[in-house]
Amino acid sequence: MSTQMQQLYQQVILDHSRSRIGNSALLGENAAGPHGYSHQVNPTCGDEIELETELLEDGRIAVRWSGDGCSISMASASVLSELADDSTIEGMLKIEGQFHELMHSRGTMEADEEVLGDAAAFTGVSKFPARIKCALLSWVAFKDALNQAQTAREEKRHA
Amino acid sequence: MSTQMQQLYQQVILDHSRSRIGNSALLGENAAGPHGYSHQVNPTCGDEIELETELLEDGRIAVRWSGDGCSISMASASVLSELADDSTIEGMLKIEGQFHELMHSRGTMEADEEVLGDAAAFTGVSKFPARIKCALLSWVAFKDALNQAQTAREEKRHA
Amino acid sequence: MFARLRGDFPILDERVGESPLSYLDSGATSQKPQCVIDTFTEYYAQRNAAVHRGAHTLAVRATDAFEGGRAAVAGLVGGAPEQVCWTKNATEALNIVALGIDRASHGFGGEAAKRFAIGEGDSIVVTEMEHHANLVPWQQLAASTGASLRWLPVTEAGELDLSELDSIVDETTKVLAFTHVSNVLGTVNPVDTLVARARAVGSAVVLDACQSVPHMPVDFVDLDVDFAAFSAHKALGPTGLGVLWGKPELLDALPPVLTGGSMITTVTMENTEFMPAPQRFEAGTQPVAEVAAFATAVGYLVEVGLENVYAHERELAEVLLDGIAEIPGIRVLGSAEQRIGTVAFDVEGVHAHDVGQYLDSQGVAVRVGHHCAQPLHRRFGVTASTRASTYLYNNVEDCQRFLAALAEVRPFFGVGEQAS
Amino acid sequence: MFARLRGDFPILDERVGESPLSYLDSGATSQKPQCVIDTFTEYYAQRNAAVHRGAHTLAVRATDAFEGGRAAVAGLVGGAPEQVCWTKNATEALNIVALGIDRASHGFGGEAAKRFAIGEGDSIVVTEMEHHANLVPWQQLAASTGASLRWLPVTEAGELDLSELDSIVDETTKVLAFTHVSNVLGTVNPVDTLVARARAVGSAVVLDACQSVPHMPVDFVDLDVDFAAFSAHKALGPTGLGVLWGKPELLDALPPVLTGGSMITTVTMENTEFMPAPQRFEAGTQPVAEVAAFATAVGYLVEVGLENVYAHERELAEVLLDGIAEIPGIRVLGSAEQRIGTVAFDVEGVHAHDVGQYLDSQGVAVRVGHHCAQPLHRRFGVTASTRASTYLYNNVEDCQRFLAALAEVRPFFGVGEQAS
Ligand SMILES: Cc1ncc(COP(=O)(O)O)c(C=O)c1O
Ligand SMILES: Cc1ncc(COP(=O)(O)O)c(C=O)c1O
Repeated sequence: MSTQMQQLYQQVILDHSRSRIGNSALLGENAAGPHGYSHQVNPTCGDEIELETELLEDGRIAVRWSGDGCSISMASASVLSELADDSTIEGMLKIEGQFHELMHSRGTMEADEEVLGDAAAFTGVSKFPARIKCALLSWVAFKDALNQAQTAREEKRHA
Repeated sequence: MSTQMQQLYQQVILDHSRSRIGNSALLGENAAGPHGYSHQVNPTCGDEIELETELLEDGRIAVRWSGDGCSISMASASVLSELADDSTIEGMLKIEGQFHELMHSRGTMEADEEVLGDAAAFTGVSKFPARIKCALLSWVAFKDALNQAQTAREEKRHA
Repeated sequence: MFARLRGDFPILDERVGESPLSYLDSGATSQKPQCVIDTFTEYYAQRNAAVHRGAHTLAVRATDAFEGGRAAVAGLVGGAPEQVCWTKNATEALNIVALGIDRASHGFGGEAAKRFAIGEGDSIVVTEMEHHANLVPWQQLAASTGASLRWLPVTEAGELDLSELDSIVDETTKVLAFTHVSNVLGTVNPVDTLVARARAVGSAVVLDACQSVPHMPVDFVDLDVDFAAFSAHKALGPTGLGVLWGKPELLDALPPVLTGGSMITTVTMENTEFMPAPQRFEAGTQPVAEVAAFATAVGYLVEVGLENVYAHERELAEVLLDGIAEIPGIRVLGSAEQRIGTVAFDVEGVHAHDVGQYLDSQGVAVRVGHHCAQPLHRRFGVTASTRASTYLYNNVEDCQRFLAALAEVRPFFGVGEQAS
Repeated sequence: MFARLRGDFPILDERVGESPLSYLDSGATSQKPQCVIDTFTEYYAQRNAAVHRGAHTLAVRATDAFEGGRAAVAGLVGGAPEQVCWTKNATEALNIVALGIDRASHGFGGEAAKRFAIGEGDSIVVTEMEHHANLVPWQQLAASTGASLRWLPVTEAGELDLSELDSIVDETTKVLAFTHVSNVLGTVNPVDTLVARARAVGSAVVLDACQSVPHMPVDFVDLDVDFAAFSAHKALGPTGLGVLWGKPELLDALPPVLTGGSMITTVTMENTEFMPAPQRFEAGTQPVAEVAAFATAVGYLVEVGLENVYAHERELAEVLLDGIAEIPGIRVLGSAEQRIGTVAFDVEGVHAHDVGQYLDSQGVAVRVGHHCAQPLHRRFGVTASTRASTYLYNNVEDCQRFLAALAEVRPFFGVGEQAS
């Protein structure tokens, strides 16, 4: 077994891909707080994710998603949800920024585990250009959905 | 001077390209006998020829043409007209067939001067694939126009 | 013979990490023998020039290579050289037909093109196993003309379901477009039956021959199709070249889509006259070096013999199918008798992307995803599959290396018996 | 530098009959340096695979080559890599814009595409010096939409006549399409003036950059055009590859023309969603080896420096023009100050075909005919001309051999003073 494969499929990733955090029914208009929704497709393989963000009273974000895809994309969505549970909006945006950078580093960047938590396990993915999209799919959906939720909150305030 | 060039530009060809036989006003509907008309264009260079055939009482064909083109195409139309003056329809079709074959022989065929007359001077052209179309332009027009003239005669007969 | 010719393909000596390469992705694109690669060098070092234009010597050499390619392809698939129109790929070839019909339906192409015009009340028929290249252009044509789009479904065995053929292809049908061989299932479709039905109702037939021409003897004249399309790159030839083949009188009547230089007779500021086929579909500078290289590829294929290629791949297909059957948790998509050496499958509990990644780590190159056939995958209840596809340079060892690696996939991802 | 780099082009050592070759037909297609030729060998022997699809290692190498080519071209002409869409040639690129507008005008592309829709009462403006590739597609668009086609005339000096610019390009104008450099006259057109007028009336600008990108520094962002097109084969690159460059928001809104695989997100039997640019214009397997080779060519051009290429060709143009002026009976078409090293002319009493044939017998390769610009030739009262066009590998000796041969043409055909 090549070490590249072990770097790619870290145990953390395989675990998350099987017991998926945040993988639950979407609430849609039934969500209590300001919310956003995004549907992303990886055109190469048809993998998809639907992801919902809801802004909670305490400045945190609830993430719910459902999707179908490879272990990398499913684990990434699960890790994202786990991180969102423990972070503020600002914290998540910081993580998202670092994760994005890490994925495009082609293996040259050292992951900051303090910031990235389990997401640091994806460092190996950046050496597999064809898989970067898999790892980023849920993060793209998250950013999109978060944007919408924030816009919804603004509109509510000004209404 | 390469001998290929001398083979291509035989004196006969240069002469015909300057004093052009049959290069005269077209009569169109004013022609007395059954007649046909063809307009051919060489799309590479824009060279064109308009050619008219008229079937005469004595089983012969009058050819009139006007055109604009290179020495090969103009000389070829001139030689064609000269040959038509001395031939029957059958004779011209035989010449046309042989000329066509000669042009596609890539220099491997010996021209039959008995049949081809001055047209035998075009033997060298067959070694220049880009120029074959030039030599054939008037002959394509002739065949087309002759066809029409013969159809016109048939129609007249049955009318 | 097949053992020997493997040495003609330099890329097969490449290594992937620590492993030798077993290339089982020829359904996507084939590798090239050295003689095809050398043709590029020879062409650009000795004969490169614009074709059909210059009187100069290089232009004559280039034109010979270009027109010689047409003759070589006609020798391979039947018909006259003028029935071979060059395109950039098979996709363009199929679009040229669909968009040409679109233009004919909107009044282009004069009297001659009227035979192609379609509209409301007419139907276009495709199949559920089409590559997107032979589906999306027809959807677009239906949207543009008001004609309806129908399709022949696919059975669980991965064959066309012809039980409703006579009601799906009926008097309203103006175009029947289908693939000769499925790029996912490997199924060879019954061209005869489909052409017979199309003839009975007066429909035109468009054949997607991308997966047949490289792998078996094909003669479009014998098959009596109206148009056919395939790509050079899947048949030992270069990227950047495809073929649109058509019946002469149809090609000459179909309005061109891409217009410009080298396909016109007379142009004024107001108006343009187009040349007959094949030039009318070859606007602008053509892929001349690619044509020269493809002529070499066609020569190579003819020398090997397409019937031998077919037999060789059938043997490999048996090795693959027998081997897969012994690995737990693998579902092969389709089980047609008439097939080429292409096998797609689903690995229970492991996504195709992960399957492909694992196989790659063992030097085995396969394709994963929907293979540009989303509706077919939906039909089989999956979004993606893994596909192993063979060609003349593959051998039993490639298949065995593939099977050995495949057997390790579920254990590696902790799925199935071994893991429980 | 230029003396040295000539050695990089193997074809220049070819002989034509007994003569060395002086290739003065780069306006039709350029020759290729060894490094570009070698890229084909390297690509097919080491990295050939379908791009954007496989998870396997070869596919990753191929994808890197393919996307790297986009970045190289963006580096050359400005903008981001995603603004570079691959086509088969410049002709396809121009057609993609014209046909995309056609489709937008017929309701395709939804809300986003409405900005492109044109119809009766609108006008499309071209010029009288266009190559057929930038004229015929616009004629077709006018015919399809009911918009009118107008054009800027050409002066005796071979420049655009801009005296009526404001009435020809007016509030009805939705597209202004013109060539940066005339492929016949060598004239460089005033892009700034034309773009300013287009902006004033809200028209889109389409630039035919076929003859500028290979020969001078060009930045589409600085020029502020909306779309631009050019071919790889005229810029040291391979046949079978062109570029459509566009502003990002326009590319994403323009409906695609060729549809099929690799340009979609979701396909059902009934419906298809398209990807954003550049993929939306890249249906089917792309000319990947060609992109890799063109990336090498672009690197070569950048290293030489386009401003140096331009200066070098200007020197050669002076040699040609001064020399021709001393030969009796030759009329040069146009006399623009702003020009590249392309010179077209008429030889009194000798047809261009015969001129070209004579020059070829002396090893001098030029182009003869209408150069896909029939209206421009009509403007100058001829059906055909002879064109000598230079590139970075030409030297003064090429020009002198050309001039010596040209001086012999009229005597050979028995025309003019010497013969009388
Ligand atoms: C000015 C101009 N436009 C368009 C074209 C068409 O380019 P291509 O034939 O590569 O499509 C050419 C070259 O033939 C040209 O010189
Ligand atoms: C059955 C089938 N049709 C069409 C295509 C499209 O061919 P290309 O991508 O070369 O245009 C392919 C291959 O991708 C195919 O397998």
